[in-house]
Amino acid sequence: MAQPAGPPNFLTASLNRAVAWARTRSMWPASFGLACCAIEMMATGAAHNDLSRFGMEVFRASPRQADLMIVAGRVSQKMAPVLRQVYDQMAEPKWVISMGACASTGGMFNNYALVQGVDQVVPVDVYVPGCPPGPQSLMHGILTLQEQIKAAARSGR
Amino acid sequence: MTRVETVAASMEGAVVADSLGQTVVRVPRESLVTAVTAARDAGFTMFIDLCAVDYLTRDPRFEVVVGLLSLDPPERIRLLVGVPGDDASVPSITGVFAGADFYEREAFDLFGIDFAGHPDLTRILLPDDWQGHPLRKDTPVGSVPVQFKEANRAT
Amino acid sequence: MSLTDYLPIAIMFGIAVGFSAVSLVLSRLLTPNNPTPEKLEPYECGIVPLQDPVQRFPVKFYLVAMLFVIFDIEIVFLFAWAVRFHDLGWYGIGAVSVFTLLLAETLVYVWKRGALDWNLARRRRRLVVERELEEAA
Amino acid sequence: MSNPPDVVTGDLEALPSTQHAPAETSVPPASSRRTVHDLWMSGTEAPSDMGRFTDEGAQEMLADDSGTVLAGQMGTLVVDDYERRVEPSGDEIQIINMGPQHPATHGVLRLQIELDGETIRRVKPIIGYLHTGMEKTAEALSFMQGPTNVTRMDYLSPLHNELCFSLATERLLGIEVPERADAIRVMMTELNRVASHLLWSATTGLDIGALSMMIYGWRERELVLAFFEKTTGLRMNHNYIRPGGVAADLPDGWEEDVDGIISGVLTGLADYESLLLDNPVFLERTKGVGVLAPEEIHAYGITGPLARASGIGYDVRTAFPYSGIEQYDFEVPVFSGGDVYDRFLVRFEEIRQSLRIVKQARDTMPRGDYRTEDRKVTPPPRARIDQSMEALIHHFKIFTEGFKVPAGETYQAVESARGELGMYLVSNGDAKPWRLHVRGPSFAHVQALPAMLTDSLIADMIAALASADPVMGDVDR
Repeated sequence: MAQPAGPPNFLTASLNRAVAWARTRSMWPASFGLACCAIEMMATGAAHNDLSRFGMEVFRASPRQADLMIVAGRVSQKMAPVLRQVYDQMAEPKWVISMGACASTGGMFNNYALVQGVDQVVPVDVYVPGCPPGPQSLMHGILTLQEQIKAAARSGR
Repeated sequence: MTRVETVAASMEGAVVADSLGQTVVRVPRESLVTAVTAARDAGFTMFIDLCAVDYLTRDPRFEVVVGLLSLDPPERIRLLVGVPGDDASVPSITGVFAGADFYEREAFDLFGIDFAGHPDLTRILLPDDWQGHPLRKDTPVGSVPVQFKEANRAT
Repeated sequence: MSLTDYLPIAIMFGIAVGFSAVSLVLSRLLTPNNPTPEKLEPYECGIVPLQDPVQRFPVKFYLVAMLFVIFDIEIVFLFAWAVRFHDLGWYGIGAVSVFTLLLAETLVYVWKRGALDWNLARRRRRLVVERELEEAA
Repeated sequence: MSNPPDVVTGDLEALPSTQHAPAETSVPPASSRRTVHDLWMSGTEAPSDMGRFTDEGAQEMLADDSGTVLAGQMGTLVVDDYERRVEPSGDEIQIINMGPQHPATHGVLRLQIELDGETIRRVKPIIGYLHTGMEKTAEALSFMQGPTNVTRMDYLSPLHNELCFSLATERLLGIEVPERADAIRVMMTELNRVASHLLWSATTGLDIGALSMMIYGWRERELVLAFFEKTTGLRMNHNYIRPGGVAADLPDGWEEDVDGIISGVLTGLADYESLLLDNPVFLERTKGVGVLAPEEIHAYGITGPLARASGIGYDVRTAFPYSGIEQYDFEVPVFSGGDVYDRFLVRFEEIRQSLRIVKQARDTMPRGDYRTEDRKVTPPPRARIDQSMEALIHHFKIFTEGFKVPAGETYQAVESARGELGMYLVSNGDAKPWRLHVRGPSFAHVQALPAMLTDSLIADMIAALASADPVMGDVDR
């Protein structure tokens, strides 16, 4: 966003906050389901504990229309460049949630095949613990990300 | 004489054994294709599994294990083929069972066993530029050392 | 028919243009804009494309586009009739039905020629053939 | 009944115990099309030359493939039933990627498709995007920790993986599991089959266009997952079925939960069947689509609902019964159409049959211990540790080094939701398995995709691919 010059006065600060409010209220996740966490991500999106309360129930397949990438599952060495390519093709502003232990740190598979933590490939904003994290913990991660965005807007980043 | 004995009898050098209740036929490497064809004609028509094992210090170092299944009287057979470590090559059975294609590519990818006669023997699970064959016993697990202890103190 | 009768149309037009103008300007102002080389590349499910996609699309796609245009324009002409169909009475219905019949005739021609059939069955699995014979018998 | 070591696998005790020294990651050097992403810490701006390409040039489909490779990609390797071979006109050929990140590939499967207009001429599946090296990790974990690793392979039916690993280990150990453990295992795995089929019908309904299936398909599955969470502690990846029995006994009041699941799933199933099975659009999309011939099923080793929809009634539960499943009576649904419609029918009927088994297991659940008495395998109850020194020694030994499994090799198969899930387990007398190979049913199904998908429209291909129910954890391991 064109960064208004000078300290955040009333006009530009409230614009920042308004834009941040608009962005957090309907972040569309890019469906990057890899392994077991993808099943829990789909369960979060389904009717029982649905994501549409946060305006996020529509999982955009193509990165062009998505502004949040939930890396749900273990990232193998063969998949890392693909993950990086999809991340690069997402439009700004974009955020990344690393869902589950395998995405965040390689989890229980400390071996040749997995990237030990997806932050070696893409910048991650929120790490959701769990293996797989339940729908409630994923939603908690999403709410934390929304707080993060609003806090960043308040501080005029 | 059960079907397994007829299958074994039709190949010289085949030895039938019993491993915890399951019939196992050890087959010399050269007559693997004839053994699989004989098994299929004897009724083991469904190809179930092909995998490799690395015994590291045993004389034929590698072992290719072919699992077949017959449906009407439900019965399983397991063919074991010893493969020496230096020239790890086995005749491919994709001619007999088309389903062995991916299994042989996986055995090649993770163990480095060459399957002579396979239509396109390339890596299947790892990217092409991967050095080495990870499931061999002399390859380390490849784990990143986890620095719990040496993590820098909060200065 | 003084000019004021056209006022509502002008307001409608103004709102339409205004809405699109505002949304375009706002998005131009607020959205960050840095086109990186990766973003300009075609999206191939995450795989980096080596050669750019084939430009020559098969003719079937073009054919379907033409068929759509024909039948879409037909509906536009029906609008003119639909607004005043009370006053036009039977004469109107006659004219429109001739018009529609002509177009229906083109649909039948196109159907018979097989332009709508996308999948020239080159491979009919034995199970499918057996099932159809079963159902026929 | 010891097997003669020299014939079967040679002298296994002589093999060195596998103490892998933790070594640096052997990061493969970069090559032409692939630069390995270096360590890049989050928060900082990404270095510009991040990994860009992925080097599977050799695995990709070539424009001029020929011979058996072409026949394999066109799916005519086993049964060639092309009525009219139409040579494609040169200019219209497109090879596109239905790649790893695609909503309709049910995971990170990559299909390279040669398109002749809208019709698919040939398909090449490329897998490996979820390869987690689980078989290598299994060699570094003890038998006690095995189920945690194995349960993450086929993440739609984790309990089947654990059951297969536990049965294989118990056969090598030569121990028997008490009746109650067997009955709990059968009931839990059948509930897992119900949950997996419900998820499959939801995602396949979504692929075919019945969006309400995706929204409501999960409703009944949550019932089953709630029971799993109550019993095993986790919704997925339970590590509940372990060598020697199950981890914990059933919670109090589990009978009412199971009754609730049975009635809930049956009413839900009735809704889905009325929604789908007579819907003309659904019939148009699924009849005669993605057909598999019996010869292909034999050649590719396809088992499970796919085989039973093409007339081959092979079910591991009836052919090679395990865990006392032969005492429950249930039918194996077999249809002969071989297309997506019959796969729906098979899976819906299997949900009913599994619920019948669950009902019988619930009514005749035997009393007794849920773990074997053999203290060498199962840890002693927590209270006993404070009282007896021997219990403390057993507890310590099991949880530090794990129990030693006598040398030998065995193949154990279980009927998972996707087909025959087999495990070839070799032990050299150590506390860690020497080799564990998992024969995933989806691996065979992915290999048979060209036979199902070629010469159909892209929309039909999506339906056929979804009906094969490939789970990539099962394929790539």
